Amino acid sequence: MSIQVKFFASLRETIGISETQVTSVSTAGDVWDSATNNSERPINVLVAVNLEYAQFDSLINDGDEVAFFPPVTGG
Amino acid sequence: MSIQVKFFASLRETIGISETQVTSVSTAGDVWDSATNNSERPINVLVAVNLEYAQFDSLINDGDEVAFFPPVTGG
Amino acid sequence: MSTHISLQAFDPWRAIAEHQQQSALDKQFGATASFVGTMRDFNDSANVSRMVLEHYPEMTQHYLEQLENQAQQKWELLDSLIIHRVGEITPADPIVLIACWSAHRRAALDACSWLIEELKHNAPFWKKESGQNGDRWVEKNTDGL
Amino acid sequence: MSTHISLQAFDPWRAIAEHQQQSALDKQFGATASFVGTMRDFNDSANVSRMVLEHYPEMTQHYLEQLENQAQQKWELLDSLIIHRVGEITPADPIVLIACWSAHRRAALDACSWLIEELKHNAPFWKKESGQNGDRWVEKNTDGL
Repeated sequence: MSIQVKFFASLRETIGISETQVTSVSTAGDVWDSATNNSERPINVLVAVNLEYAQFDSLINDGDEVAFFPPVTGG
Repeated sequence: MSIQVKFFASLRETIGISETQVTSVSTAGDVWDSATNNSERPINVLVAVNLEYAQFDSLINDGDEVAFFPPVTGG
Repeated sequence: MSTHISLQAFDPWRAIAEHQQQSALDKQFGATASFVGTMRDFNDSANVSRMVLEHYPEMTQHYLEQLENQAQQKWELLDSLIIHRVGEITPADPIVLIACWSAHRRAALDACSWLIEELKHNAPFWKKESGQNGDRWVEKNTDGL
Repeated sequence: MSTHISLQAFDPWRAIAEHQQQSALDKQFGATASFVGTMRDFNDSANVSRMVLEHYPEMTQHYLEQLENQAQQKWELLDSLIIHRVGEITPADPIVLIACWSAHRRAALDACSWLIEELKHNAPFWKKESGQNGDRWVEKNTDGL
């Protein structure tokens, strides 16, 4: 399987990558662990799967896009 | 004493006058009676004394302006 | 704070832009909320082709200025603008504009919503509609729903 | 319904006027409510001279269109428009515009208020401010008060 992973804003800068790919994951939490090399997950990180907000225990399918980002500050 | 009296909108048309003067009144209700020749007062008539909403038992002083009008429909 | 009664048609968006330019608000406000009420060509199903808006000029001005003062006391507004049309009005003409400026969004939004409700319920304006069924005074304002 | 992400500065009042002209709304709507969020030159007391707005483009578009759909389901809206700026922003620049059109006032006012709250809480945009103390990511949005 191939999962597209994206990081945004301060999280992108902290992690040091904006996009990567991972394989062999079952949940969004696994995606984080795999993409960040098991970095500690800040408590306020948000996750979206295929452009929709999701949970860290949400199941991931082949071809999904998973994005991690800090609290939003638009508007 | 001299009280300026005004009628607006549908009430102006019903009463048939837009401005008049009355004397010797003590309340806004007296102003209505005097200015309309004791016409029956429609239940929804509003009254303003010196540009502020008032009651029909509000006391009237010499020089006051008293206005009667139907429910407002602006905006 | 500013209240205008307009005998002519007005462009609400241009009015907001011009008011903003003329005031010294630049770079201090973070939020602008506005409401524009426009004449529709139907009301209670009878076609309406024209409308005359009557008002009580001295009280209108006094009442609207009081409203703006009250809004300033209730919310942290940096500025507000009310324009209300009177006289002969045709469909699609703007009738009323309310605009509120504040540092943060809730003040502007809540004040704008409050101002239009107060104006609708109490400001001394009266609409007389002309349509295929002749002229008639609008009897009361709707609750906005 | 329309959602735009704008890389350039935009004039919110002209955008509303143009949207209204292009749509077939004429004579049907009685109410327009709008909200404009503007960059202020101060935030948490540190002078801010510039800002960069980052977003998650695909999700932003998707999220804002969903919001407009939800608003249409919750209220009787005739139309809505959302414009959000991204990229480099300087003080006094408009950041976000929300406009709602309806027959009666409460739908437009309530939908507009709801849309800006939802957008502020959930739309994937992030602000990075530059000022005399260097650059910093804004950590969270205020509650609007």
